[in-house]
Amino acid sequence: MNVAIITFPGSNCDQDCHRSVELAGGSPRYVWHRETSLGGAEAVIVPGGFAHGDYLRPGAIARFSPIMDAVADFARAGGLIVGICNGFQVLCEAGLLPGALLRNESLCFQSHHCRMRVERSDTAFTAGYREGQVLGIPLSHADGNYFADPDTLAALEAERRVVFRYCDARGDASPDANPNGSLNNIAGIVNARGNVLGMMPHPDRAIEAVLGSVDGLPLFESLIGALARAEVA
Amino acid sequence: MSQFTVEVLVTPRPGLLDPQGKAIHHALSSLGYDAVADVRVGKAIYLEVAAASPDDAVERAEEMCRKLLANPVTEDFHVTAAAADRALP
Amino acid sequence: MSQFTVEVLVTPRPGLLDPQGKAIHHALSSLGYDAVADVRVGKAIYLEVAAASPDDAVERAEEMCRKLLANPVTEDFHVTAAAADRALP
Amino acid sequence: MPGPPAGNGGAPAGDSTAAPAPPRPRPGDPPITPELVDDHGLSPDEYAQVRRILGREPTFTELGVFSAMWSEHCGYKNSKRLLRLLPTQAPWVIQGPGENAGVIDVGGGWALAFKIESHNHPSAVEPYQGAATGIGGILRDVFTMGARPVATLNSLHFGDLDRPRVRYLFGGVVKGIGDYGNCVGIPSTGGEVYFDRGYEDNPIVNAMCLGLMRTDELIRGTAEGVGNTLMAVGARTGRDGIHGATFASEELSEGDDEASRPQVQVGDPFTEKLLLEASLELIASGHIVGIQDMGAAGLTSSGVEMAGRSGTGVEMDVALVPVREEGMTPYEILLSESQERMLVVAAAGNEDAVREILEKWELEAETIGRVTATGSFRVLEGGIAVADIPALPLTEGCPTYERHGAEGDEVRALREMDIAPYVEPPAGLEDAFLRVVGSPNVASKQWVYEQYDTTVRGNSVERPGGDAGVIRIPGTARGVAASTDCNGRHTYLNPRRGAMGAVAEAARNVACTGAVPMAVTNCLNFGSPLKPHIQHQFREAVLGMRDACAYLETPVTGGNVSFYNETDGKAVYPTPVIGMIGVIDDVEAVVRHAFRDPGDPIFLLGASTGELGGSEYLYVLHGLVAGEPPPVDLAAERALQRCILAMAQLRLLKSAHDVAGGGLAATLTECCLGRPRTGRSVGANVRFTDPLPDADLLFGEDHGRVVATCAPADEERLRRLAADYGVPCERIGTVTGPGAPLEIETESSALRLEAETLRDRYYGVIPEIMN
Ligand SMILES: Nc1ncnc2c1ncn2[C@@H]1O[C@H](COP(=O)(O)OP(=O)(O)O)[C@@H](O)[C@H]1O
Ligand SMILES: [Mg+2]
Repeated sequence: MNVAIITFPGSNCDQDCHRSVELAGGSPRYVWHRETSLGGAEAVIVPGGFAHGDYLRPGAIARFSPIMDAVADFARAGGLIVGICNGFQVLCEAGLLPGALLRNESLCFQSHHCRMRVERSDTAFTAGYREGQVLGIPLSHADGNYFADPDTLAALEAERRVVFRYCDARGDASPDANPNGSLNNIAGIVNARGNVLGMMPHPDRAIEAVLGSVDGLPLFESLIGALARAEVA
Repeated sequence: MSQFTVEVLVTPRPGLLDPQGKAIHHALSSLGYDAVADVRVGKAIYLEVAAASPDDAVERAEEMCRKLLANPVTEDFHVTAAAADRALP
Repeated sequence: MSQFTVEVLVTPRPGLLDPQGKAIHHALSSLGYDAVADVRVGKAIYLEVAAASPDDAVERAEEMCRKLLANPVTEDFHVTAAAADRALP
Repeated sequence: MPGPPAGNGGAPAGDSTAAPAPPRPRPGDPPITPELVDDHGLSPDEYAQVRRILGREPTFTELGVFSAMWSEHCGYKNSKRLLRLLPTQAPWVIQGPGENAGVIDVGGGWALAFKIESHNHPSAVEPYQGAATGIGGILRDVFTMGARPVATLNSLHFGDLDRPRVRYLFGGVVKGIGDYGNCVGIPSTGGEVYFDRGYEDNPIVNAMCLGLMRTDELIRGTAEGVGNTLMAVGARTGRDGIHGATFASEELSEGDDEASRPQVQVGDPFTEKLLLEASLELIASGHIVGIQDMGAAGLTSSGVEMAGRSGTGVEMDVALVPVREEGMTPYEILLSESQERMLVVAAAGNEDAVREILEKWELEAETIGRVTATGSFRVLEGGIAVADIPALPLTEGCPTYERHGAEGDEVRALREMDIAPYVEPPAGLEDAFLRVVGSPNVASKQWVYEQYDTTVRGNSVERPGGDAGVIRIPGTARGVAASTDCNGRHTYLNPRRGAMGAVAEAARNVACTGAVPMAVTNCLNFGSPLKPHIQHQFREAVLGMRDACAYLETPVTGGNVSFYNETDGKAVYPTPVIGMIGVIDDVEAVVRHAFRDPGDPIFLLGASTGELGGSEYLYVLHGLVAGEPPPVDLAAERALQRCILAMAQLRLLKSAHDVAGGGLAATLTECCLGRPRTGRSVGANVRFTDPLPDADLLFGEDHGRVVATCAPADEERLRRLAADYGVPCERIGTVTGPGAPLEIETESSALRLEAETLRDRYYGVIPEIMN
């Protein structure tokens, strides 16, 4: 299961994603942003970090990297893509996901564990979770405040495209559980077709018990599982 | 072709929550500046650009805004050929 | 007293490194905008402020700049009573 | 933006057998007057020595070079002799003091490079950029050794938070550290923050970095091989921080902000990230023989030091250095402290290969000179000599001074003051308890460390919030622990004890996680070394550090001295910050500070003596900085730490937490509250039979103590082990249920502290002040 991990100058979670894919049984491969082909990858991860320093706006410069045309083609062809943190920002800037990620309401960089609720277990990315399951995983960003215009937001909710929502220990998506001001406590969404996922928290940092959580691993296992099923089919 | 300094102002779209503006407003209030009713924060980008005329310079900059400098989901932009006293800092 | 919209432009002091400007310049170049010779990035702050006159509004805003809005060590500021088309976004 | 000028005569002049032309003054150079010499921080005697070394008058450019190299910052003229007293050797030390960073063998074929550095002065002027560039500098010191940075720590000391200026500095520094380190993608694993009026005008901002490499990947900052090529790599040179090295060596005076403006350097963490990746790739490529950060005194110190270390010379042409601004003079180019730059020595013929690697990372590399056999630091401008100085005297020939000084009267009076009248809590024990726990010094630093990325790159086993951070060595089970410590109040009252205490506490913090303390880096933050009472403080602190490091077998592999932390004659507390490194074989065995399960017995290991001198208690309740700070019994400290390590190795411990600032009150609170967000708090039932007065017992900051728990079934084994190590071990209580109160009974009082109350105090105070 060949998974491309796109690395931009300034990416710094590429290694975390690499290890996550490995632990989930896939074969990760780094793809440098200047390349123009995904080299036969069956899925794509756009990792976290500060592509181009996040100068101007997070993801704004990265979306013009040569590889992004191939990523867009891959998305159009229905390929599975996961953008985590900065990767989510890049996908939004590239128009592969709707909305934008604004500065955290606190105006501070925030790095801590958060809880999020799995809203759907019927996506290629979340089959390994139960619907309503509460995950504890780290987040780490300055610009994670999800925004979309009212129509887009309504569509996201109506089409059940919100996949993860910040919540408290009991699973309530309360305002207190919202770390950054995201509309509707949104932590992760998919595109209309359901093949592109973007999320701010870091499943790639929750893959080993010794580091505090394994709640992120099923996401990568789900992804690899979906690829395996596609292959059989 | 001559050189122009173009001022690009990128501002949060109306209605959009502006946490920076809110924070500054709050800080100003606590410093006693009660006369301030609202604050919005955007970016000021100065481009030194070669163009045929001021209009041409503005046009080029507007294209850059649509492509890169502003995010259409959240930001508006306003471009002017900057006055001399606002030349590239 | 009436309401004024004041535009405050805060820019990095000359000579100081402006990493944002550098990155944007680089990005514009690689998008093919070769006509751009330099880029500097600052902040645009819009204040809605009650004052006796445009001059009074500017004066008040300048005081806020000295106190809070600009960092005197690294930034310069420039205040104008904004034109209508640049009213508070 | 100007690039390197064309048609400047190309590379430096080739070899010729005739003696090279001596440098001449450039048009526009100011004449060398006694005032100018004085402005450059050189005494008349030192200037005479400059003339002896050169055999002539220096040019203005040369004066600048001497001034920078013989500044306190580069030359260590007031500290070098004393620093020689520090223990620096052990079988596991690969690189001791003198390089960009110290290096130790951490086992399994891995080496750890680590170093701490100050950015106090820049942070006082511009907290955000000052702190950011401090992180940038310390990262470069580590990755130029060939090591990949894996963690940072920071030690911060500020004035009291009721001052708006202090809040501004604190907020800016934390944001600066966070924004820079987060962008580069290096997790922060720990640090400390102190607040005390002793730091009101002069914050202490020290940054530490840890980096890992295979033991055979070490590269040094040398300029070996005559004919090899000098290349300037990374960001362009601007007029930033010209004479920063001298600036860092001078006292700040009121109203300096204006004058200091041009010296502010702006950090570019994105370029740093590229430089980090490019440098590691360069080093691995074998195309280069040496690399060094252009840090303090930029191109000058890097060129001179690289030549000095290898006994070669260097020749460079400043006209070839890529610059950011037009019309820069050789003086400015040589002394600029623009950030994110490196000096690289490429093996001759490999220049293109070097350039190719840098291009991949979108960075520039320009040939600016070469390594010579002349032993001199020769600088040209478009082929014309502007400086030519023997390299070795610039480094080794820096005049050094050793002064003994004497204790200040004011501090002696405070130290000798009778604190007995202040021991009784004025408004009862519970009030005192809550005020100590709610003091910003004791309270959680969550507000700080949640602005730092603590989990990036997936190896953070123990994040900030415990005793020491622990980072796993990628791909192994092995881990490295690190802690920074210095209680400035203790070092103020008694620098020798305070410094010993800092070493002891740092080692104890590391040992509490189950890691064996191995080595130390230190950052010595003091006032003006020209003042007798500061000389005394410095000497005493170094001696205390020497004794403790020798006894605990944690040699010093490097560090940094920052003098002149004064404003208008008022110096900071002497602040010798200790950065301690430890190693643990298996990170699965890491011990954490939080109590875990109801029913677990709680032990106090080590003896209580009730030391309230210099305590948080006296400061918070009485505004006092007085009394003798806690003594350090090195033998007892070592026994305690070895005992804890043995217990950890046998996996007997369910928790361990050291006792330090705020005493047992702070320790027990933290043990009960556990970690913010993920942890759940538990209660405890504690009963002391010790006859010490309540305040001594609960708030005393006696060294050599740890609060530990184990499973009920392991109680006897734990007691026996403690006895084997000769460590006092008293069962003081039992862990109770989630959300239960902390109940404490002493011979004379009983306290019941609700979990909610403790949580509000401990977590609430700093956010409340800062938001
Ligand atoms: N500036 C900081 N940066 C990162 N972590 C910090 C900082 N200050 C404190 N911490 C973390 O908070 C915890 C408590 O710090 P401190 O009170 O100094 O503990 P101790 O007294 O045990 O050394 C430690 O884990 C420490 O690493
Ligand atoms: Mg400490």
